[in-house]
Amino acid sequence: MRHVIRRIGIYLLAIWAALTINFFLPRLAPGNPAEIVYQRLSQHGAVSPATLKALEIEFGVNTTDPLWVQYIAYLNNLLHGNLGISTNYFPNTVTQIIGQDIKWTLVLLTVSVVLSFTLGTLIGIVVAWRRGTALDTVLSSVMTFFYSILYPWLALMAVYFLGYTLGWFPFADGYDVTLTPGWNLDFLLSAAYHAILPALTLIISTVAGWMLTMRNSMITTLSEDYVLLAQAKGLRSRRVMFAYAARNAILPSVTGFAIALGTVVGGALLVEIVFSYPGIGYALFQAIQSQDYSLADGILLLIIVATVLMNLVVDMLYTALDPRVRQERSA
Amino acid sequence: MTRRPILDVKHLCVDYLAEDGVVHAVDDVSLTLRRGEILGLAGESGSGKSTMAYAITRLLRPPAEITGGEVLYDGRARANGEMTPSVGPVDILRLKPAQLRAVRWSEIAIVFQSAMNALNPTMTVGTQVLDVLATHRPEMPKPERNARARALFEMVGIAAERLKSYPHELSGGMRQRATIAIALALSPELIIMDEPTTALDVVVQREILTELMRLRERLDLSIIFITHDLSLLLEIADTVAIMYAGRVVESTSAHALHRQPRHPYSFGMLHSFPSLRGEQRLMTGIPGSPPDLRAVPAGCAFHPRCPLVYAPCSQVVPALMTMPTDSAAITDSGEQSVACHRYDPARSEGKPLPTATEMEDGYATLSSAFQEAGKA
Amino acid sequence: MTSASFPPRSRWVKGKATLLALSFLVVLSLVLAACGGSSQGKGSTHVLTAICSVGGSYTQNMSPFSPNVNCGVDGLVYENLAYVNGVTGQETPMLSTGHQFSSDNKTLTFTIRDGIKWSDGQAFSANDVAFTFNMLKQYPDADSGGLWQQLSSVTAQGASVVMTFTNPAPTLLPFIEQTYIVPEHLWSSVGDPTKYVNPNPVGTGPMKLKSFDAQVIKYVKNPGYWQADKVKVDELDYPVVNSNDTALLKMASHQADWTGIFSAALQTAFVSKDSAHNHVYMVPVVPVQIVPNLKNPLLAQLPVRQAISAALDRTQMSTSGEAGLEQPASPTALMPGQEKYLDASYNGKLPDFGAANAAQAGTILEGAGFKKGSDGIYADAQGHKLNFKVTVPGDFSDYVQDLQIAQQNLQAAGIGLTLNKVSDDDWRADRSSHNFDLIMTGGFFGPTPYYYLEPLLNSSHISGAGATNWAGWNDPQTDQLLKQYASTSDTATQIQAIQGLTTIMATKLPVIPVLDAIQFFEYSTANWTGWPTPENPYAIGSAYQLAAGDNEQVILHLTPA
Amino acid sequence: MRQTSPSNEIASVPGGANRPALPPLGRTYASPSPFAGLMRFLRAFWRAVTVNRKVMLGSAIVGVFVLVAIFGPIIIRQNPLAYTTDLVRPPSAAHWLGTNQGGQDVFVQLVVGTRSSLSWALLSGLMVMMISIAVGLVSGYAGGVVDDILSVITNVFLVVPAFPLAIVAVEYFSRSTLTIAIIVALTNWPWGARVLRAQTLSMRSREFVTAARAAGEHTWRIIFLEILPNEIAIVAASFITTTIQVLLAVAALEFLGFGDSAAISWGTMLYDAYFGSALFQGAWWWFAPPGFCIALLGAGLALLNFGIDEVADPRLRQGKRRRQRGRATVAA
Amino acid sequence: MTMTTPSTATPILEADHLRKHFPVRQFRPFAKPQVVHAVEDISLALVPGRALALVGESGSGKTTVARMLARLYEPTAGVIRFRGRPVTASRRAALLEYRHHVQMVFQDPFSSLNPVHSVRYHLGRVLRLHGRAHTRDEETAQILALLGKVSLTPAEQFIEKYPHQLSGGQRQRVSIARALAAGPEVLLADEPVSMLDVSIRLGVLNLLLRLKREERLAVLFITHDIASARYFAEETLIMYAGQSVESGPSDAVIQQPKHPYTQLLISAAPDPDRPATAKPLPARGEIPSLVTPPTGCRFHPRCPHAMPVCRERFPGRTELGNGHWTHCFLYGEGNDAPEGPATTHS
Repeated sequence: MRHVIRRIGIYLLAIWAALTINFFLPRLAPGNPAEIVYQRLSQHGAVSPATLKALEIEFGVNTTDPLWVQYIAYLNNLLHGNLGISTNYFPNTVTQIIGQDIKWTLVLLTVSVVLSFTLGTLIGIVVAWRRGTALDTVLSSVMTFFYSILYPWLALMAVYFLGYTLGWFPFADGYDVTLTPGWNLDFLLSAAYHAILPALTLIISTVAGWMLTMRNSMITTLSEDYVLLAQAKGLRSRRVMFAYAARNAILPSVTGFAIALGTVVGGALLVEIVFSYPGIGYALFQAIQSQDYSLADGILLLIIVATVLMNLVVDMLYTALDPRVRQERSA
Repeated sequence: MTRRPILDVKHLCVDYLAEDGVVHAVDDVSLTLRRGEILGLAGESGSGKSTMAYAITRLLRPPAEITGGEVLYDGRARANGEMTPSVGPVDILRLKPAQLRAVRWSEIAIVFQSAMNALNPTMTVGTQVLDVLATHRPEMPKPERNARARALFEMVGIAAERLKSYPHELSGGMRQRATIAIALALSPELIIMDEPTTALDVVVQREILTELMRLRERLDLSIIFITHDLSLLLEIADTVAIMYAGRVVESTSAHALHRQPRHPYSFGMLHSFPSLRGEQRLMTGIPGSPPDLRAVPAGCAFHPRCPLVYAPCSQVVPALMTMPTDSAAITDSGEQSVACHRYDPARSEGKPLPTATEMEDGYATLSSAFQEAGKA
Repeated sequence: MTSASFPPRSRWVKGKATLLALSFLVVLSLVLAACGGSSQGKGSTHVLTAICSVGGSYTQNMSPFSPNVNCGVDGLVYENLAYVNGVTGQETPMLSTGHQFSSDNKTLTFTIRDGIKWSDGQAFSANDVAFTFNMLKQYPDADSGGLWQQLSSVTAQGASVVMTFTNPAPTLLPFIEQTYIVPEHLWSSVGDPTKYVNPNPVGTGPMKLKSFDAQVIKYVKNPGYWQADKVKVDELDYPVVNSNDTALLKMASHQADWTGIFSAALQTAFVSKDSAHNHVYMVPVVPVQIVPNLKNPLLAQLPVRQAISAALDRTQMSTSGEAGLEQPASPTALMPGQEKYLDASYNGKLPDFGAANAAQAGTILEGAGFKKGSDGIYADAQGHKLNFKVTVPGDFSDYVQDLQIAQQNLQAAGIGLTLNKVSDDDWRADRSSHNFDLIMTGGFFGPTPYYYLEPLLNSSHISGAGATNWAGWNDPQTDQLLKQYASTSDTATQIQAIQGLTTIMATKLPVIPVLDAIQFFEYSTANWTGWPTPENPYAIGSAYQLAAGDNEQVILHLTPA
Repeated sequence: MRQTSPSNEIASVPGGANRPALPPLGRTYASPSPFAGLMRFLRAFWRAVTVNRKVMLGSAIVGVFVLVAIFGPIIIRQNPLAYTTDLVRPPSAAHWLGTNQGGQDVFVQLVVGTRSSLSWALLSGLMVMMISIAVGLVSGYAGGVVDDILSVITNVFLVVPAFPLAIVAVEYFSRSTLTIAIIVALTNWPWGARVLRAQTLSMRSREFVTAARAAGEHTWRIIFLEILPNEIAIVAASFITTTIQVLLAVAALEFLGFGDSAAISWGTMLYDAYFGSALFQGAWWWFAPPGFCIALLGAGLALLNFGIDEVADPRLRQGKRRRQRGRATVAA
Repeated sequence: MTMTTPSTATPILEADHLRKHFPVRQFRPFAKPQVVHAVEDISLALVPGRALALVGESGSGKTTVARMLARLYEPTAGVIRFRGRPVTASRRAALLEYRHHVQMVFQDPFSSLNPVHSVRYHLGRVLRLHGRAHTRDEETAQILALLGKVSLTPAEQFIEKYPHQLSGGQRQRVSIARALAAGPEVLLADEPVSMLDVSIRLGVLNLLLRLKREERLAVLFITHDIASARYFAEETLIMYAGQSVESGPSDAVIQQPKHPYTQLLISAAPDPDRPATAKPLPARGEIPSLVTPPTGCRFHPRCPHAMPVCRERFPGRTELGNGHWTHCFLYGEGNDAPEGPATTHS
């Protein structure tokens, strides 16, 4: 448990660091984003005092307050869930926009990340177990190529060939827009059907990493004495493969999983662009394109916090998986 | 009293496929273990003793490969005919995977050197015991299995509550006891122990050995005990085989070996352990280093370090031969085999059988020759 | 366990599991595909699918005065007093039946159409019109046309609305006509209309909101519409797409009927996929131009601007940079079809710039005393080299490509050009504050070229926050001509003024026109017919509405195929 | 990457013998004369490259790209941005990989773009390597409070998602590859630092380090001349991994239009192709090559990486399976 | 061959009441800091030309003692005296000067040489650090001499070799040569042969014996093998869980062990010559945790003769004559009570 508390401490620090980066980015940047936002808002008419105040705090303009006062005000704003006002979707707030888009990203990512991890890990286990066979050679080579494939490239190919040319899958939208969103079967099936291609490409581009990691880890584990002993004990292959070898080999993968989450969240952006899939990543891209700084910052913050939270979950998982961490090494 | 052999290893060969050719890790090794006895296998690093353990249990992994020989195992006849209906010995190397799995552990168990590495760190030791029972005794009801696990732990001197512990929560000694408990789970006939106590401190080592000797009496176990510590082996083993560079150079009863080691290497080894008692004298040891298996000297692999070396040694590999009967007067228990040309009437070139004095003086000369070379 | 049976059995089990998993996936895909396929059918209601927003999810903004208003609100829910066709300049009365300027052009009276109802059943009246304009006075944010800078009062008088101006303002008419009218009974209490989300919009237009979702906005036919018999569109869906390519794919596969996006692949990826149904109709609207900063002493010299203009390969820019969709501009900055604004000397034919001519550029420069340096760049007698930076928004990829071509053209003519790629906002800010050497930009659009020329050339727009005379063109003759146009409602006098202005454009090059910007418009006749065509340009067809009311006109003309 | 002696042959002491992580690369480190040193280096380099099939293949792929990056633009001598009137033409003798929307030669762009893509990837890889070496070694060697602080910083950076941060930062600062490279470097170092720290920690307890301390060796020499050379495998692995990361990240950002579109690189080529709707015009020759090159270079780097892993950890080596001569030797 | 005459010569290196506590690193800001009581009150003296064997099981603190003497660890308490003068300064120059006299040989020949450096580098660095070679030629000559001294011949063949090209015994010889390179008077040998193959152990041991004699080295010989202690060292000090339990001339300690722990240790050692009648002593329990060590004599939980007093305090030293002494209440209260409470723990 002490391990988890320690990790939580680190994550809190990470979140704090993220907040602070978010606070300082616009202040460090050359030029003054706040000016731009302010100008743009002014073009639409007089800015209300509250909006102005929020902007000033957000970007540190038109204020003689010392930095730390601004910082406190900024933190206070965040504490109240106030991420500012989107200029792009004015008068909607950043919180509203995020709230609207996040569910899509969350579902798509969770499903494909979990699937990819599971699939990659399973393939890695099997391939390591059958090391040196044709299966291993073929899969390892193919996966090495896919390991560093550029995601948008792969996705566009999928959109064009599987989606457009062959027409097997829809190539845009989160669901068939003629349907009414809600908890009805038609909509859910449609949403699932629309998620196949984005998820598939996401899985293909990430599965290689998990597979190769797991393969290496598994091979290393397979040479451990306890695996040899398990074989000597006459246990069934599957038992040896999973309970003895894979159970231990997966530990480094789990750590890697936590680290990779950030990358995966970043990948969401590309998925959503290429597949015209609704979600937070595309919103970030749009926000950047149109210099909607408050929205971009808000989403970045959210992504960091989400990554941190997922890391925490993975940490707990790790703790549950490894009794040595669970019980804390005593000196 | 000669008992029927339980394990008969004949002309076993194991090769390692290295990048630059084949390495003979075990080269034409034959051993016999009699029921209820302890066969000690002694040797230095690279002598092939651990490879033997893995070869007998068919646990070798690439790049190691068995390239010849037989491992004849003659277990007790099983009423349920699980393994083999015939009472005669079976060649473990020819068993089909399913048969092999049946032989493993219920007949032959193995204990590795490092218990830390031999126990699955993410599984309680109890589960690792129960695993064996669940696989091989599926008919046994669960409570009975649990009871068996508890009994096993108590048998090797660990409190039964420790079944719930993970390996890292146990001390080195307890871990090794736990692996022994796992080895005993199915009351196998034969246990192969690969340096089971080397990683432990002397006091713990002694405790475990004592325990082991007690269990062996009680359970009528046959044991192959592998170690580099010859002095320890002499205390516990019935018969001893000494390996050098993948071959057995001498095989005899522990008693005979202690009294009169025949092979110059055995002699040198025995005289490399400083003694706790008796007169203090400068010992010479064996000069030089054990050979690199990738470049084993021609002929007798030991000849560059041997005090008795003469012409044939660097040309012909000596075979392991039973000592001529006329020397039986000296060996009062069992037969004594040695792989040295000096004991082979056909090759001894008229030289007499080597004596302890000759070997001792030879080593002294050889040693100072090495020293001289050193000072030059 | 027997020795013989186990291994094969395990292999079988494994194989079976894999097979099972695979077949499950296949079945799942098929089921989903079937569902997806079946839902494509649209039944007996006639649904029009339009794409008018590329980029992210919708957030609800249904006030026509919001800067980020949702598609379909303008024109389909809310209407304006009259529609002015941007191509033909023809006027169609809508909520008004007509208007009348007083002789001093300081009073304008609209006659309001009778019998119109708001979609909630309440009657529409002149009071709503007066209310709307007075609301704009109260909330200047919403007055994007700056009407109240010249209005002094708006009052309802029976079925008429009377507007008075502080000075003659006939050029304000299109802005007044294009103002969306909102119901007083609902809007009198909403406060600032730019910040009002207006979740349940009530208008007079042909459609009314069916449902709002972040991914799709749906409208249905408004049965109480005053021209309901003309509306054949039962439902209008605006799905969101994230990229132009996606929009184009949807168009090509008839998942959408109507849009207005840029794509270099229009011909290959859209039109040629189904040339019977897939069409494009691009209306040139205003020139894209390279604006010189006339405060730069080099660029202030006419020969330099002429040399630059002469060196540009507008054909290459048209074909490579704009995929052949935009044509080279005329020196007069007039669009094809606007020949009536040409000076008589042009014989009614729009002049062109001709092919790129580096030699001619060199002659012009040498004639003006410039000498080519060893680096191949011309410099004046004082040694000031003709090296310029051209500012461009980095994400306007076609502009960037046009300018990369220009860079090579100018290089050949001895003029150095470097691209200064900036963000959109910096580009706008630099443009207004004359912080550039050269800048590439479009212009303003209106029913006559006046609405393009006035902001660009009037010396009163040189400075100030939203300055639009980006070049800094300060010419009394130009100002005089502009004033001549603005102070009369006599069309002939106005045409005369524009003729003078186009001559100035062509001869003095206050800005360098490059290409004719077009309003992109792609449509499919697979489901709907009656779209605007070159033969019947009743509106600018783009689903992205350029001027108020175009979309409404399109809806009124469409019939199911 | 940790190994304990698997064969127990030398084991008379708990813990087993910790072998060096890498079989030393021969005599690369001490060179009596410069020329002999060079020859030794070349020989050692050749041996290192041919030590393993994966390394061999990986170095071949990466080597080709490096050569193209260095010499390609010199040999080609053609302006990759030169516009022609041959628009969107399929591959032909005149244009080996066809032309794009601007009539620009795709092959020329591909060759010229190699330099930019590769050099940015390597540069950021280098930055990452240097940061992770500094943090990892200092943290691992110094221990105590220094280690605590550096570890916390490492862990914090470890969870910050690089890609979104890079996007936002690119917008705030400037749309240049340098910004991307810096951000990617700043967010990618913790992985290497963490591994290096762990390795240094274990190195520090190795007796040769203690021996150097007992001999009175300078601390900086211990860190950089005793410990660091033993971690070359990890340094190389982290360098290569980062290089792949950066290659992909820069390309992805350029694809989104956040790069410097005046410079030709694989990412900007993809950007042009994407916004020029290359795929939908059927212009595969415009779209496919840059993506393929990225994947191929990435695969080459990955192979190199896996190869190094195998060299460093013999257990990962592909077991050469000789057809068995009539004997069952399977362990399972 | 070792003469067991009691030492009359002046010790060159002495340790008085050395104590070492390592703080336990933990993440618990409000808890009381914990320490590992690795070494409690050890005193010893090293004499030129003679060896003292430090015998104990793993965790007995013997290596910690050696490292304190090598000044790799700073003692928590106690004094180290070199040639009668306390060694306290820890400035680099002073440390280097100290290390010039006191050198260490490590246990593991595989890890004590840096795999990336040649034999030349290993020896040359020490020579240069200690100012014994300034040019490359000087260095080469010195290295060749050192290699000859440790019987690595022909030395020219070894000078450019890398550790992986050497066998275990050769590596250990290089290690010894490295220690000699500083020209020390004291050699701290931490289990120098325990990781070597049996057949080559004696070679290395004999080399050390020769060096001890020829170079008049004062040797601290650390081992867990009591038989080697007898073979190599004139005197033996037995340690248990950080405490010294018995010391004296090696033969006396081994032939007539007084402390119950010494007796246990000897009875457990492999000994083929042990009379069949001699049953090994029963042992119970294991070496205790040094974070929370038992009070008093740390052996008392395992001691068959434990008395209540053993639990309360650590017995003082009882002289048994001829330099043989023990800390055990079986032989009286003992004088020379240890400094301060030896049993503090938290």
